[in-house]
Amino acid sequence: MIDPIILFFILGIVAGLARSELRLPAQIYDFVSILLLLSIGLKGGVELAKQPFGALAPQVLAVLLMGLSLPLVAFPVLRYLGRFKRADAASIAAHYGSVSVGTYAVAAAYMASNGVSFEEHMPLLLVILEIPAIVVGILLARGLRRDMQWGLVTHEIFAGKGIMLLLGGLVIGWVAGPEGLVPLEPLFIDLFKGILALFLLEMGLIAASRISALRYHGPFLVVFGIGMSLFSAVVGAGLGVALGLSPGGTAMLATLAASASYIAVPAAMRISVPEANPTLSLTASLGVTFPFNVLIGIPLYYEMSLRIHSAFGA
Amino acid sequence: MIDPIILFFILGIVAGLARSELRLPAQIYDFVSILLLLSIGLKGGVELAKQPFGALAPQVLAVLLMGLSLPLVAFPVLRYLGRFKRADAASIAAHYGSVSVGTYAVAAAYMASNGVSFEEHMPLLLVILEIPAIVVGILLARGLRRDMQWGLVTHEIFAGKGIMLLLGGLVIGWVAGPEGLVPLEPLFIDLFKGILALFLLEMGLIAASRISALRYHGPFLVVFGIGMSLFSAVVGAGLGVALGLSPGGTAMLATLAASASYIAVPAAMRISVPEANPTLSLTASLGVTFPFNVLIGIPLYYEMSLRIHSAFGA
Amino acid sequence: MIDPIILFFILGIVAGLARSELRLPAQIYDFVSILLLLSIGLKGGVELAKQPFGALAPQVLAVLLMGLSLPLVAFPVLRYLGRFKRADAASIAAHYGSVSVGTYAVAAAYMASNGVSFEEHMPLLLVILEIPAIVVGILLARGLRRDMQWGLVTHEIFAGKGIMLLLGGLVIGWVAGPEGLVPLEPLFIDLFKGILALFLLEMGLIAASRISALRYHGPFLVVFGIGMSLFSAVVGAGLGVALGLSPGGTAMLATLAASASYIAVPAAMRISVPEANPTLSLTASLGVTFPFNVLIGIPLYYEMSLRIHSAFGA
Amino acid sequence: MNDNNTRTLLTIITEASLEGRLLPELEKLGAQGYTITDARGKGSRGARDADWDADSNIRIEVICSRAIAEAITARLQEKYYDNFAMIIFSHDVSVLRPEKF
Amino acid sequence: MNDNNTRTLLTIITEASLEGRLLPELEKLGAQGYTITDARGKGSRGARDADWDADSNIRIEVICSRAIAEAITARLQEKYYDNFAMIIFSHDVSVLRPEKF
Amino acid sequence: MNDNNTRTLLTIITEASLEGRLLPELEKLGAQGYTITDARGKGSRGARDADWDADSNIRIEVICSRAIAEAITARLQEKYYDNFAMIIFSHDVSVLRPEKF
Ligand SMILES: Nc1ncnc2c1ncn2[C@@H]1O[C@H](COP(=O)(O)O)[C@@H](O)[C@H]1O
Ligand SMILES: Nc1ncnc2c1ncn2[C@@H]1O[C@H](COP(=O)(O)O)[C@@H](O)[C@H]1O
Ligand SMILES: Nc1ncnc2c1ncn2[C@@H]1O[C@H](COP(=O)(O)O)[C@@H](O)[C@H]1O
Ligand code: NA
Ligand code: NA
Ligand code: NA
Repeated sequence: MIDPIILFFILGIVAGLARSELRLPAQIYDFVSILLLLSIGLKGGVELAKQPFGALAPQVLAVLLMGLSLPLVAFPVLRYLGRFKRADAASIAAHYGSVSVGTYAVAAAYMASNGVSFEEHMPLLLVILEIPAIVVGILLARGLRRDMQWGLVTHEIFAGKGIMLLLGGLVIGWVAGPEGLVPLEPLFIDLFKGILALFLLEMGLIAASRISALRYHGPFLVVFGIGMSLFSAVVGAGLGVALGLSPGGTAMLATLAASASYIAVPAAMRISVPEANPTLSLTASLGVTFPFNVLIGIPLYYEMSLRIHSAFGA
Repeated sequence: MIDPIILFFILGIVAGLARSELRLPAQIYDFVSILLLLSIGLKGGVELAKQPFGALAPQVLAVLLMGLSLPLVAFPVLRYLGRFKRADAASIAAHYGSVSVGTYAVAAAYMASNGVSFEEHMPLLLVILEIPAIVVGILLARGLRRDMQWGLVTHEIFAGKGIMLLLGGLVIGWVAGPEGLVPLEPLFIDLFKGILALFLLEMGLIAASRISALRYHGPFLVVFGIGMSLFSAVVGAGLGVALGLSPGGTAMLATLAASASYIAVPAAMRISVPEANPTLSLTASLGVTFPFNVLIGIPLYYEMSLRIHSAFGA
Repeated sequence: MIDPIILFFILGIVAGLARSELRLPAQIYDFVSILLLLSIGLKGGVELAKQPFGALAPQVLAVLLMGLSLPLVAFPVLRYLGRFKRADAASIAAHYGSVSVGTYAVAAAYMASNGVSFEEHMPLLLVILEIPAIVVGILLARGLRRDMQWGLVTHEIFAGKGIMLLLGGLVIGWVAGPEGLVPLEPLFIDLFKGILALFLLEMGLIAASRISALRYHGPFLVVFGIGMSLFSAVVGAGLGVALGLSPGGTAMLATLAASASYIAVPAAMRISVPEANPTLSLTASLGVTFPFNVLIGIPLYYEMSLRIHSAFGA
Repeated sequence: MNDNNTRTLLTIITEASLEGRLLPELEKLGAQGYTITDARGKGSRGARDADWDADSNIRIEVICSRAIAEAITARLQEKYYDNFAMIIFSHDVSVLRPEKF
Repeated sequence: MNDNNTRTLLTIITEASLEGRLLPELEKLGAQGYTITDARGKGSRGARDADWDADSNIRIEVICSRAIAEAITARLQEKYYDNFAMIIFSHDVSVLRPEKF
Repeated sequence: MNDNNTRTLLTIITEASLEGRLLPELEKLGAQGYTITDARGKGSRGARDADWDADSNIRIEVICSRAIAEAITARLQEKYYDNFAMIIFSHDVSVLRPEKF
């Protein structure tokens, strides 16, 4: 049975392609994003409270490494196969090394509706994965130049809405603990899936406008957007098994790896690599990879995780 | 006991007449409308899944016919009694042949709080009733001219927010089925009445500004707005009994017939009969008929349906 | 254990001081405020229905008197110790004689999470306390001049969003009664604390921008903002005990007294004492008193009420 | 577009809370219409970030004759300039159907 | 900022529901770009308060050559002026990179 | 409204995400204030529909002396024109209290 939130995404795409007047006001899209980011952060924070931080260190480190490596794989492909300008290749690579919170939310909903559990500190890994690819992307575009304004970039990353709310939610959840959050659950937990449905409706509309941009930017982005996702998913799943994650957790990590950023990274690249064309990276990320992951990728990655687990898992 | 959502409507009217600064931001009104349209669609879609489509065909056809006929009754009244210009008469007639989703929502809430059940595929009839009156209205204004841009009109109708969300909700509910929708219920079902209260607050404010416009447009619109609603309600109730609907369903169909559009039809008329003055039709629809139906009509139509049922019903 | 809504407030302050891009769109802040005002009104209205109006008259009168007196205490302090211009002293005094609905909401949440009950007609006292200080403030600034446009001021007060929604909610709750409100509870009651969390997030952001304004307006406002709150809290708590309120109710009245307006009074002062500088009063009210009450004051006032009660109470 | 088509476009940027009082005054002074957009900004009275109502600006445009523009300017300057965040500026524009304005 | 840098800034204030139809027309008539802000207002067709969609205005700005501005004005006047809330006005502005417009 | 009352109104239409960086620059270059409205639009860098943050424009107005207007224009052109969606245009306006700007 198909999850209705996916149908909301398809409704958005259909309405967008049909040039419907349907539109979520920008402020409502903002509101809905804020709720999702806080929900994910709060849920993760509550779980963090339950486990010793030390135990997470290896996972955090491994995931950081993955975030540093994936753009290094993507960059030469984009630069030499895709023949993109250096700045564009670096920027797209950074998008794919980082993660998409929207995709994460859909995957979490998928796991929930299939009764699959996963390591609940996953939001911590989500936050951590957002950042290293940005640094690598900037270095790929610029080299190790003295005049790089790293202070500005750091501010842009941490002061951006996304990380602020995820981290804020994590800390609040961690401090407040499970009982503390109970009175907040009607808004942040019970409404989660409905809010996600609205979010996906608008994402469908946005993706539709990106899909029509694909005509101009050629089929390479389509191939790259899908190919890179699949490759990253395999890396993520492999890492998940190596770290001893559950099948659900492995699939979540594969999804994180496969997803491409469309909020934190574009904002950071605009500041630090402004000569990169944001249309290219957003078309790939929103027009190809997001729909692919939401419609096809997530179940695939779960299936894959199950197989790898039964082959190599404990 | 008076339903509190009606009190929200009255609060809106009072605040509007008192020239209060109270106002729902336009984007919030949009948000609230989107939620209502999706709720109604989803609920209807789930029910559609339970019954064979064939069984509904006669109802769909009958209701289509009603939607085509009502404007044909309204037009001569407006043109010859009301002495409106042809375009204006045609446009107002189209508004009254079509339906108001807001009125439908209030009626549904009324039935729920009185423990009256009704045929749950009613949202399908709602969608169907939106459209035929528009076509009739255009033909009344224009005749069968060659240069009518029907493509544009069709696009305007189906790509409009209202129909897109109602139809989208119907399809999603139908595909997802009752269990699929469970996780969406906290947003789309549980909050329904609260959201409807906010919607009615703003509708009260809008109605109040229309009520003050009534001074300029004379008492004819008041008489027509109430008279046409009552007449249509009788037609709708009669049809309901003839189609074998339950008393609740009969009252709902009467309400649909009695209600006048203020979203889909104004938008379509603006495109296809632009010389019609939108102030006239919206003043009648929002300043007279909507308040009448919400405050007085709905309980009346339910009473009427009960009587017709006990007189003619199975 | 610290209440998570306080953490949302702190998150807002931190994000604001870090110059984060995090921001609740103005329309969402409006939406959230509307929901809070209606919630508080509705809850209070339901309770009013349960008790004879006459019994409340003494409390209403006493509280009115307190609202008239507090600005008379604040004014000379501001004028002669603070050396403010007459208009500014009068305006700030009015802010502190009136109340803050946001602070009330946090206090109500504090009582709920500590299992403390309080007289549920408190929202009525809240509404009543909003107004007298405005009148006193205007008289302090203007004296008894003939040309004062009292009609305009009265309209500004009662037609303002705050009083309209509080009073409207009170009346709706009162008419509808407990069972009538049940279907509205998912929005107005269950979501209350989550919505309050979002509200406090934005209040934190706003407070942060006010805190940085404090540099320019000297330390007097800090001392006054805290000192006046503590003084008023003692007055409020004393009055609460004298009126025979429960310890919870006493703490709520102390909090009301201690809180300073940032919606109704600024709007009314802008109209009637426009030469008063709104930056001064809002910096004190939002940059000092609101954070003080939310972070420190409320638990303190509760503690204080307990002690006064065990010393003087019935 | 000759001179007969020329009117004055007057722009007023001020506190949003004045909206309800300014609009009737504009009409009383002869404005046949106006257009309002929501704005934020900074000036001599500090930053007005539109984070919430009390901190929001509006931007009112009025197309009218020079005489009416001057009357409006004089009135607003006298009544509001001292105590409210407000700036006013104007320039000539070519309009269609000048008799409308 | 000499004359070669001068272009016409055309401003159209009209019903928000026309947006989808006007924009392609502007481009067909030669506009290389446009900027839109949401607005409300009042004019000969009454108050348009932006309380909801049907009551909202938009404010479209187009920078272009005088010839294109005149073509757009003529076309909109002919097609929409009679039946829609709409005003159009224009004036000269100095631009950077005039070849863009 | 004589010449002494004339100032330059500079309008910048650009990506919303630049707001935080542009405003301090304007002030450093001598602007005494500015007004911002949210906008959407289309230009040589494609459509910017304001569907979400990354796709939104802002419209910044600055009233200032011609010299400051030219300094701002030069600075923005040098620093942002190549890589960001941005247009700048200007014209003269009559202002009240010209010493303010
Ligand atoms: N030089 C300026 N250029 C553009 N807008 C300004 C300027 N000065 C002030 N404003 C606008 O006018 C409002 C009121 O200005 P003021 O009264 O100087 O605080 C400000 O909030 C800005 O939106
Ligand atoms: N004199 C005016 N000054 C500024 N804006 C105007 C004026 N007249 C009309 N408008 C704007 O243009 C819209 C349509 O005008 P109208 O077609 O006259 O109703 C109005 O809703 C206002 O936003
Ligand atoms: N010819 C034009 N007229 C009005 N606004 C324009 C024009 N060209 C560009 N713009 C605005 O300036 C923004 C940036 O332009 P561009 O850098 O050409 O993409 C666009 O998104 C529009 O909002
Ligand atoms: Na990735
Ligand atoms: Na009807
Ligand atoms: Na107080």
